[in-house]
Amino acid sequence: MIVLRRLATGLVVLWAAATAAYLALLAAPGDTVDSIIGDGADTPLIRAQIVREWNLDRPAVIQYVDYLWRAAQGDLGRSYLLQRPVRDVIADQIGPTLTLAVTAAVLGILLALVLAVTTRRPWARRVSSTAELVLVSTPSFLIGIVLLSVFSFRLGWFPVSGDQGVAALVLPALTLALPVAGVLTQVLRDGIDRALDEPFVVTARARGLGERAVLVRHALRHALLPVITLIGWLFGILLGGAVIIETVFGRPGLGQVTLQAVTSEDLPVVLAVVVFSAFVYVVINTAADLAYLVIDPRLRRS
Amino acid sequence: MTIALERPLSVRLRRPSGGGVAAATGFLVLALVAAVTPSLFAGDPLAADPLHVLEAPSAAHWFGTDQLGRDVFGRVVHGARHSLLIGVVATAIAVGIGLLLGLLAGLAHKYADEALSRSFDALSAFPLLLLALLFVAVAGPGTVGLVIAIGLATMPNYARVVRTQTLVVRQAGYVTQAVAFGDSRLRLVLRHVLPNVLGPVPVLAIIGLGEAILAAAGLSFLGMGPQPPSPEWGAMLSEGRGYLNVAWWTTVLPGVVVTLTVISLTVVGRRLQRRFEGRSA
Amino acid sequence: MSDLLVSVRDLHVTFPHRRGDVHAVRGIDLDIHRGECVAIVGESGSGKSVTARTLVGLAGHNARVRSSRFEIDGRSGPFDWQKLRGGFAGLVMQDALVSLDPLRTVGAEISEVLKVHSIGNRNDRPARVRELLSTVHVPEPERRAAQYPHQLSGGLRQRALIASAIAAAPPLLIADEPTTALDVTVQAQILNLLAERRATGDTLLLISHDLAVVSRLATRVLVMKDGRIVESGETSTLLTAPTHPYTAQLLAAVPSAASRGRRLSSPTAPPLTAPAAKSPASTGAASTGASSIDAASTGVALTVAASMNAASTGVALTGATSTGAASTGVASTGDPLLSVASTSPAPTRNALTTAASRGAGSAGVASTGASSTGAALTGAASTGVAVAGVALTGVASTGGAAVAAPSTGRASTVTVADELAVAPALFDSGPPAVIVEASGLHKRYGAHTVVDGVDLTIRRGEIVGLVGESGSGKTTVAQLLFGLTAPTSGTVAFEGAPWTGLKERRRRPRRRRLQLISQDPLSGFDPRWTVRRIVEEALPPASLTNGHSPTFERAQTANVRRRSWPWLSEAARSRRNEQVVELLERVGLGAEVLDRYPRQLSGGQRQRVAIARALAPRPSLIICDEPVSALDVSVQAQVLDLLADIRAADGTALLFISHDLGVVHHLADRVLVMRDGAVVESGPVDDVFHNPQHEYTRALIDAVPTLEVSR
Amino acid sequence: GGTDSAAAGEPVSGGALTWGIETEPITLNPHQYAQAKARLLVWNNFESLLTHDDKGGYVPWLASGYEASADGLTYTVKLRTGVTFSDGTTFDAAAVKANIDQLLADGYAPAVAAVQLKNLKSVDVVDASTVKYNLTRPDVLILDFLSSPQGAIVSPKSLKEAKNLKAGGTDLAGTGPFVLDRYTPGQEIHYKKNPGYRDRPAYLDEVTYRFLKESSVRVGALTSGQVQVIEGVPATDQAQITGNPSLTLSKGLNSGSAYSYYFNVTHAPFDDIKVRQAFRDALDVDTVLKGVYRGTATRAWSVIGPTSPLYDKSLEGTYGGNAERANATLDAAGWNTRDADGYRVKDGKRLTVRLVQSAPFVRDRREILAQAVQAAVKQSAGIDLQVSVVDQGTATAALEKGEYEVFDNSRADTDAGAALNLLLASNGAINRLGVQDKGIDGLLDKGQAAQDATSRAAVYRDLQQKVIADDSLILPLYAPADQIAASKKVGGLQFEPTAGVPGSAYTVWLSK
Ligand SMILES: Nc1ncnc2c1ncn2[C@@H]1O[C@H](COP(=O)(O)OP(=O)(O)OP(=O)(O)O)[C@@H](O)[C@H]1O
Ligand SMILES: Nc1ncnc2c1ncn2[C@@H]1O[C@H](COP(=O)(O)OP(=O)(O)OP(=O)(O)O)[C@@H](O)[C@H]1O
Ligand SMILES: [Mg+2]
Ligand SMILES: [Mg+2]
Repeated sequence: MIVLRRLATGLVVLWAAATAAYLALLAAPGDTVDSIIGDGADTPLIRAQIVREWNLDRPAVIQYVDYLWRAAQGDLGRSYLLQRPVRDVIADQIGPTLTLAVTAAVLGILLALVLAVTTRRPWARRVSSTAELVLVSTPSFLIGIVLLSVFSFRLGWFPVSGDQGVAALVLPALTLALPVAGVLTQVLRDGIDRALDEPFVVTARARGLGERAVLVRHALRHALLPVITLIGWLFGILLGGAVIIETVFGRPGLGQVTLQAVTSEDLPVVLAVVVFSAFVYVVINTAADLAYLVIDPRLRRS
Repeated sequence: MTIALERPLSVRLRRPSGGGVAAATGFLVLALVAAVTPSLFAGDPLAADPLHVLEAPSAAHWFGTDQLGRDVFGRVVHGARHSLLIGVVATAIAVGIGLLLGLLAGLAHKYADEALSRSFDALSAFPLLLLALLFVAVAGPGTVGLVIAIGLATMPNYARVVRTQTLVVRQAGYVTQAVAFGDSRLRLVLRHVLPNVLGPVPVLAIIGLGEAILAAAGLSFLGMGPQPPSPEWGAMLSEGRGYLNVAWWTTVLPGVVVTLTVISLTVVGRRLQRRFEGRSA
Repeated sequence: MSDLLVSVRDLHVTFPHRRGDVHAVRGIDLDIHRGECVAIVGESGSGKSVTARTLVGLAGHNARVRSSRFEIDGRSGPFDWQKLRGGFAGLVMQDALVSLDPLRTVGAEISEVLKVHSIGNRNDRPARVRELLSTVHVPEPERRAAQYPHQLSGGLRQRALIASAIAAAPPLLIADEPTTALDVTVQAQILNLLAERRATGDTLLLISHDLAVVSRLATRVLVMKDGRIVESGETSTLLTAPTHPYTAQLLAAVPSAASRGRRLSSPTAPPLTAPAAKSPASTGAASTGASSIDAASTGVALTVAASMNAASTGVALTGATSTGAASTGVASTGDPLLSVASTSPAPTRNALTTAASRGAGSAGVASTGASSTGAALTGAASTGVAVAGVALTGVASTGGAAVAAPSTGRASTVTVADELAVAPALFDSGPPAVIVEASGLHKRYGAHTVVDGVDLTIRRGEIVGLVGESGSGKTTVAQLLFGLTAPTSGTVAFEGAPWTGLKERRRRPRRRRLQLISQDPLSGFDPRWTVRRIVEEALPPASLTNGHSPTFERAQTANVRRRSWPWLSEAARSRRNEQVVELLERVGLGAEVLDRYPRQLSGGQRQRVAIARALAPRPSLIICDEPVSALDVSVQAQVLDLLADIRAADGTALLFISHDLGVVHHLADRVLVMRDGAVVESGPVDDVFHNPQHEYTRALIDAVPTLEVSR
Repeated sequence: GGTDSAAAGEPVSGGALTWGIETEPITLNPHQYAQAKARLLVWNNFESLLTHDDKGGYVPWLASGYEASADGLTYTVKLRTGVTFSDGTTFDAAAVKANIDQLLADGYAPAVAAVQLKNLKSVDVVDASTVKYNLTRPDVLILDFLSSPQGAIVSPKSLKEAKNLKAGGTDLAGTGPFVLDRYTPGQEIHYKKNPGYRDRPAYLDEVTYRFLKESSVRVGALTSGQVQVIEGVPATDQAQITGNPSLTLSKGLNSGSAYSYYFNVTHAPFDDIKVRQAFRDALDVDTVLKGVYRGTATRAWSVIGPTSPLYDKSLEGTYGGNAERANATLDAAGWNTRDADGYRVKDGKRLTVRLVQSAPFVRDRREILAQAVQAAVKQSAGIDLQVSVVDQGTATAALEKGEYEVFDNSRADTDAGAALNLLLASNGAINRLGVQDKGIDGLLDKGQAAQDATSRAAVYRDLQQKVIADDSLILPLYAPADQIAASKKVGGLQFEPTAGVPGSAYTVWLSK
C-alpha cells in the first residue's frame, strides 16, 4: 500500500519534472535549429534539412506528446549534438558518476560516523566542529582545486584526472565526501547529543552499559533517523556536486554530459537527465522511507 | 551547488564561542560596508594593467593581480556587492515564496496541503544545479537566472519549515484559547499563527544566505553567473582556476573570502538560532 | 556482606551553570539497610532524583559530587560503576514511558542487562527474559519480549523496566517515581509489584512526591526540600506526627475526601465553603463575604483582612490571614491567601448542602473511621495540623469573627473587597440556573467510538468532576462542550441556548462566557505575549469597562471585539492596567509578573495566569482539563484552593476533569465517572465515592493509594 | 613544421603513448567533422585523397595523382591501388563515389553539401582506380575538400552498417595507420596500430587520447608524468613547460583566417568607417596580446593567417594603435561628448558596441582577450565594448537578429579562401559583417576560380587591401596557434603542414 502510494507519487513527480523541463526549454530563446547548427555553417538550405530531419515543423504539443509517449517506452530520443541515442549517451556516462557518487556517499557517511562517535571529548569536539564548519562553508570546487594541486600536481600521489582506476577516484570522491561528512557529522553529533539526553539512555547506563555500548547500541540508532531525513539532500549534493567535481577533475560522467547538453541546448539529453534525476530522487526517497521503517519500529504498522 | 549549498536548514549546532561570534559579526560588518561603499577599500575593479599580470601578493596588491593585471583584492571587495546582493535577493525570493506556500500548505485543507507538499517534492527532485542549468538554458547565463534558480531551488526548504511550524502552531493551545475568545479565522492567522511561524524564519534566512552565496559561487564557477568582467566571487574563482599552477592567489584568496563570509553568516545565524530557541524553549 | 548497603554522609551535588551553579543536593546523610524500604519525598526539584542517581554514579556528566563518606555495599570508592549499575542496584526511572529505548524490543533491553553482567549465555537468555517478565506479571511474556515499547501500555512498560532493573538480581532496587505517569489502577498494580519485591527481600529506595504511595511501602521516610533532608524517621511516626512544618504542609496538601472544605495550601486557614446566598434578612450590599488579601504580593507589606459583617443574620464571617504561610515563604512567591469564608444557614442550595455537610462529614468520618480514605487523616487531624483548621472552623461556625479594617489598603484592594462583597448577591436569582446541558453526546473517530452517550448538566456555581482512566474520553467530552469538535450526535445547550450545530460565527459572541484551562498552560499562551498582554486581551472590551469599576454584572456584549485599544485614553488605559493587576492579585500573583513571558514563570504561576485569563471575561463556566496534573502537591494545593475560592466568590461553575480521585473528591460537588466513552456512574461526590454503585468506580477507588501508616 | 625531437633519438617501433587533448570530438565520423581540435584524431584512422605540403600546395595521399581540366570544371583523380579498409573491404573508385553519395544524402551532412560541395555537379567512376569530379563552375576549393576530413574516405560497408552513423565510432572503418578500437565518452579514445597499413606502419603500438578539458589539469598531467604529450598549453602555463628540462614545447600557427573582430556595418556606430578606424586606433593590439598571452601570441595584421601563401605581408604596421588619432577621429565623427562614466556620447547615445561570444566555442583565452580589449578601448578612447559570453542558442539568436556590433571568429580552414568565402561573401554563411559588396564578391569568385597560385595570391592581396586597409571592416588580432608540450622521450611530433594543427600519431615514436 505504502509502496503503491509512493510509486504513484513518484510517477507524478517524474512527469512533473519532465514537463517542467520541457516547458522551460520550450521557453528558451533561440530555436532548436540554432542549437543544432551550433557555430557551423548556416544557410536556409541547411536549416530546412535540419527541420526535416528532426520533425521540428510539427506543433510543440504534438512533439511533447510524442516525447512522453516514446519516453514511456524507454526511447529518450537522439542527441542533437552527439547524434547518438540519448539512452546510450546516458548509459555510457552513468557508470563513472555512480561510482563517484556512491564512493563519496559511503566515504562521507563513514567519515561522519567515525567522527561523530570518536570526537566526544570537548577539545576533539571543538577541533572537529571547526573543521566541519570550514568544510561546509567552502565551495567544493575550491576544496577540489586545492586537493588537486597539492596531492596531484605537487606531490604526484594521485593521478591528475580521468577515470583511471581506484587511485583516480580518491581525490574526487574525497572532495565530494568532505562537505557531506561535515554536514552529516554535525547532524549525527547533534542526534547523539539529543539521544544521550533521553531517559532511556540513563536507564541503559543504569544497567551497567559502557559508554561505547551506549553510544553504538542506543544513541547512534536514534541519531541515524535525522540523517535519513537528509537523504534527499544528499542526493542533490552528490548529483549536483558531480557536475562540478567532474569539471574540476576532468572526469567523465553525467555531470559533463549535462553541462554540455545545457550549454548547447541539446534538448533530448537535458530532458533525459531531468527525468533520470527525478527517477533517482524518487527511488532514493522510497529507499529512505523503507530505511525509516527498518530503523524505527514505531512507524511500522502492527 | 557546491556541495555545501544545500546544507539542510535543520542542522542545529553547538553554541559558537563568544570570540568567534564577535569575529564573525565584525567580518560581516566589513563585508556589508564593502558591499555598500566598495570604494572605501579599493579602486576600480576593472582597471586592467597588461604590464602587471598575475603578480604575486605584495604591498601594492594585497591579493596579487589577475590575468588582466587587475587588483584581486579590489575585485574581491567590489565583488562583495555582487555576491551579497545575489545571495540576499535569492534568499528573499526563497523566503518570500516559501513563507507564502508553507503557510498555505499548513493552513489549507488536507488535499491542498498534499498537493503543495508534493510540488515542493517535485521541485526538490531537481538538484539545485540542474534547476539552475535549466534556468540558464531559459534565461541565459547571468545574474537574473542565477538568482531565480537559487531562490526557487532553496524555496522548498523554507516552505517545509514554515509548513511544519504552521501545523505545530495551529495545534498549539493558544490557538484553541484564541478560539475561546471568539477570534475569527483571519484574526487567528494574523495574530497568532503568522507571528509565531515567522519566528525562526529570519534566522534561517541568515544561515540560508550563506548557502545561497555558496550556491551562487558554484554556479558562477560553471560560468552560469554574472558575466565577466563583473567581479563576482564565484566568477573570480572560476577565472582564476586556469592559473592555479602559476598564480594560486587568484583562486585561493577570493575562495578564502567566500569561505569566511559563509562561516561568519553561519556562526552568527546559529548564535541567533540558539537565542531564539532558548527564548521559546 | 554488610547489612548497610548504602551509607552516605554530607552528600553534595552541584551542577555548574553559567549563571550560578545549581546546588541540587546540599549535604544529606543517607543509610539504607538490607531489607528495608527507604522513601524520599519532597516537592519537585528538591533533589530526590539527583540523590538517587548519584548512588549509581549517574548524577550527570557535569555533576560535581562531594561527600564525607560514600560507601556502597560496605566499600568506599573508587567504584567500578558499570558493575555496580544493574549488578548492585537496579534503577527504575521516573518516566516509564520514555525510559525504554523505543528502537529496541523489550526483550533486547532486558537481555542487555544479562549480557553486560555475563549472566547466562546467548542461548538461554531468552528464557531468562521470559522468566523475568512473568516475575513482574507481564502476561504472554514470549510475545511481549518481541515487542517494542510503543506497543506496550504504560503499565506493561513500567513492568518491563522493573524486569530489566531486577534482571541481574541486584540487592538494591531504586524506584524513582515509578508510578507518576500511570493511571490509578495501573499505579496500584505497580505498587503491588513493588510490595512483592520487598516481600521477596529486595531492598528498596523509593522516590516519590506522593505521600500516599510512600506510606504504603516505606519503612523509613526522608523528607527533602531544597536539597536538604528536613525530616526523617519511621513512616508511621513521620506521617502521624510530623515535626517539621514543611512535612506538615506536605501532608496537609494531599487532597482527598477528608480534606474537603479545608484549605490545602495553609493548614491553619479556615475551611472553604460554597458561596453563601444572600440572606433575605440581610440588608443591602453590606452582606456576607470576606476576603483576605495578601498584600505582600503587591509589594505592600501588609496583610489585610476585610470583612463585612451582617451580624443581624447571625452569620459569622471569617477573614483571616495565615501568618504561618507568610513565614514559610509562601507569600514571597505570590501565593494566594485570598479566601472567602462564609457560612450560611440557607439549606436549599445544592452547593451549600454539600458545604454544610462538609465539616460534619469529615468529623463523622474521623469519629467512626469508616472510610478508608478518611482514615489516615483522622489520625493526622487529631494529632496535628488539622487541629488548627478544625479549631478555626469551629470558631467560624460559632459566629466568632476576626475583623480587620482595611485602613491602610490601597484603593484597588478595597475595590476587590467591595466586589467580593457584592458577589453573593448574584447567586440569588431564584433556582439554580443550568449553564450547560448536554444530552446524548456521541463522538466517533472512524470506527472508534470515543464518547458514547454522555448526558451532562452543569448548574451555576457548581463544580462537576469528571474522572476516568486515560483514554476514557474525558478530554473529548470537554472539547465537545467547548465546541472545538462537533459531536457525531447529541446536543449541547449553553446558557439555555443551542450551542452545538451552530456556525462558529454565531457562537463567537458567546464564546467568552465559556473558558478553558488546560493541563499544560504553557502551550495555551502565545509565547510572544507577556502576562500583561495575555490577561489584558482576555478582559471584556474597553467600552464596557471604562466606567468606574468592574461590577459583577455579566458582560453580555463580548461581540464587540477589539483588543489593542489604540484609541483608549490614558485614563482608560491605566484603568485596564489596574484591572489586569487586580485579576493577577486575585490569583495570588503580583505586578512583578506583568512583563514576564509565560516561559519565565513557574508551573504554578503559569496555571494561575491561565486562571486569571479564564476569569477575565467573567465566564459562567470554566472547563478545567487536568489543571493540576502537572503540578506537584504543594503547588497543586494552592491552585485547588484558588479554584475553590473562585467558585465561592464568583459563582463560576467548573467542569473539573481529572484522573485523580482525591482531587475530585476534595473539590467537586458532583462527579461523573467515565469509562470507554460512557458515563458509568454519577452523583454527589460523597455518594459516589463513599458508596460506589458501579464496579468500575469501586475498582478505581480501591486503586487509589491512601495515606496509610503501614505497620 | 616538426618539433624538436632530437632528444628522442632515432625512430623506434613499439610502445603505448598517452596524449592529453583539450577537446572531446562531438562526432567520430569524419564527414561530420566540425572541430579543428578533432583533426589530430581523424587522421589516425581515416585518410583523404589529397593532403597538403608545407607551402600550401596539394599532394596526393590516397590518390596517386590528380589533374584539373583547363576550364577548371573537371577534376580527374587517380587512386592508389592495393589499399584496404580496416574492415577488410577494398578501397576503390566505387568507394569514393559511395562517400560522395552519402555526403549528398538528405540530412546526412547538410553543411558539407551546402558549402563544400555546392559546385559539384556529379562524380563519375571512370574505372576502379579513377574518379572524375564534374563541377558546375570553376572551383579550386574542391581540392581543399578532397584534402579535408570531410573528404576522408570511409568504408562504404561500414557507412551502410554503422549503428550510429552520424556519431561514428568503432564501427566506422577507414584506411589510416591506426584503428579506433575503444571510445569511452568523456574519458578517452584508444587507437591501436593498423598492422595491414599499406605503407610504413605506425611506430606506436597504441595511442590513447585522454580528454582533459582543464588546461591546468592537462599541464599537471604532463608534469606529473601521467601523459606524455599534451596539446593546448595556455600562455600562462608555458613557462612551466619551458622551465622543465624533461619537457619540450612547440608551437604551430594555424592556417585559415586570423582571429579577428569583424565590425557589423549594417547599423550604427560601425556603419561609419570613422568609428571603425577609431576602434582599431584605440587598441594597442601588441600590448593587449602581451598581457593576455604573455608574449606567446603572434600578432595578425590581416584576416588571412601569416602562414598562408595568400597572406599579404604589406599590411603589417600600416594601421591601428594610435589613441590620439582615435580620439581625434571620434571627435570628428560627432562622438565628442563624454558621459559620467567616461564613455563617448553622441545624440544622447553612448558609444556602445556589443560582442557576443558563444560559451561552448570560447577557447584560447578569447574571453580574457575580450576583457582586455574592453578595458583598453575604454581607457584610451571612451568606447564601451560590452562583452557577453552566452550559450549557443542565445548567441545564434543574437547574431540572427543583428544584436551585435562586433563578431569574433577565426577559421581553421586549410585554404584561407574557403574561410573568406564564408566570412566575406554577400551570401556567405557566416558573413556577420553584413557587407553586401560586389567588389568583394567579384574578388572572391575570381580567387576561387584562379587555378594558378601566383595569380590567386594576387587576387587575395587585392581583397585584403580592400577589407583591411581601405574599408576598415576587420580588426585582425592574432594568428591562432596550437601548442604541443611533450616529454623529451617522445619523438616525431609534428604540426600538420599548412593547417598548423597538431598532426596525427603516425609519425610519433616513443624512445625506450
Ligand atoms: N544534569 C543537570 N544539570 C543541571 N541541573 C540539574 C541536572 N539534573 C538535575 N538538576 C537540577 O537539580 C535540581 C534537583 O533535581 P531533581 O531531578 O533531583 O529533582 P526531583 O526532586 O527529582 O524533582 P521531580 O519531582 O520533579 O522529579 C533541580 O533544580 C534540577 O533542575
Ligand atoms: N482527533 C482524534 N482522532 C482519533 N482518535 C481520537 C482523537 N482524539 C481522541 N481520540 C481517541 O479518543 C479516545 C479518548 O481520548 P480523550 O483524549 O478524550 O481521553 P482522556 O480521557 O482525556 O484521556 P487522558 O486522561 O489520557 O487525557 C482515545 O482513545 C483517543 O485516542
Ligand atoms: Mg525526579
Ligand atoms: Mg485528556
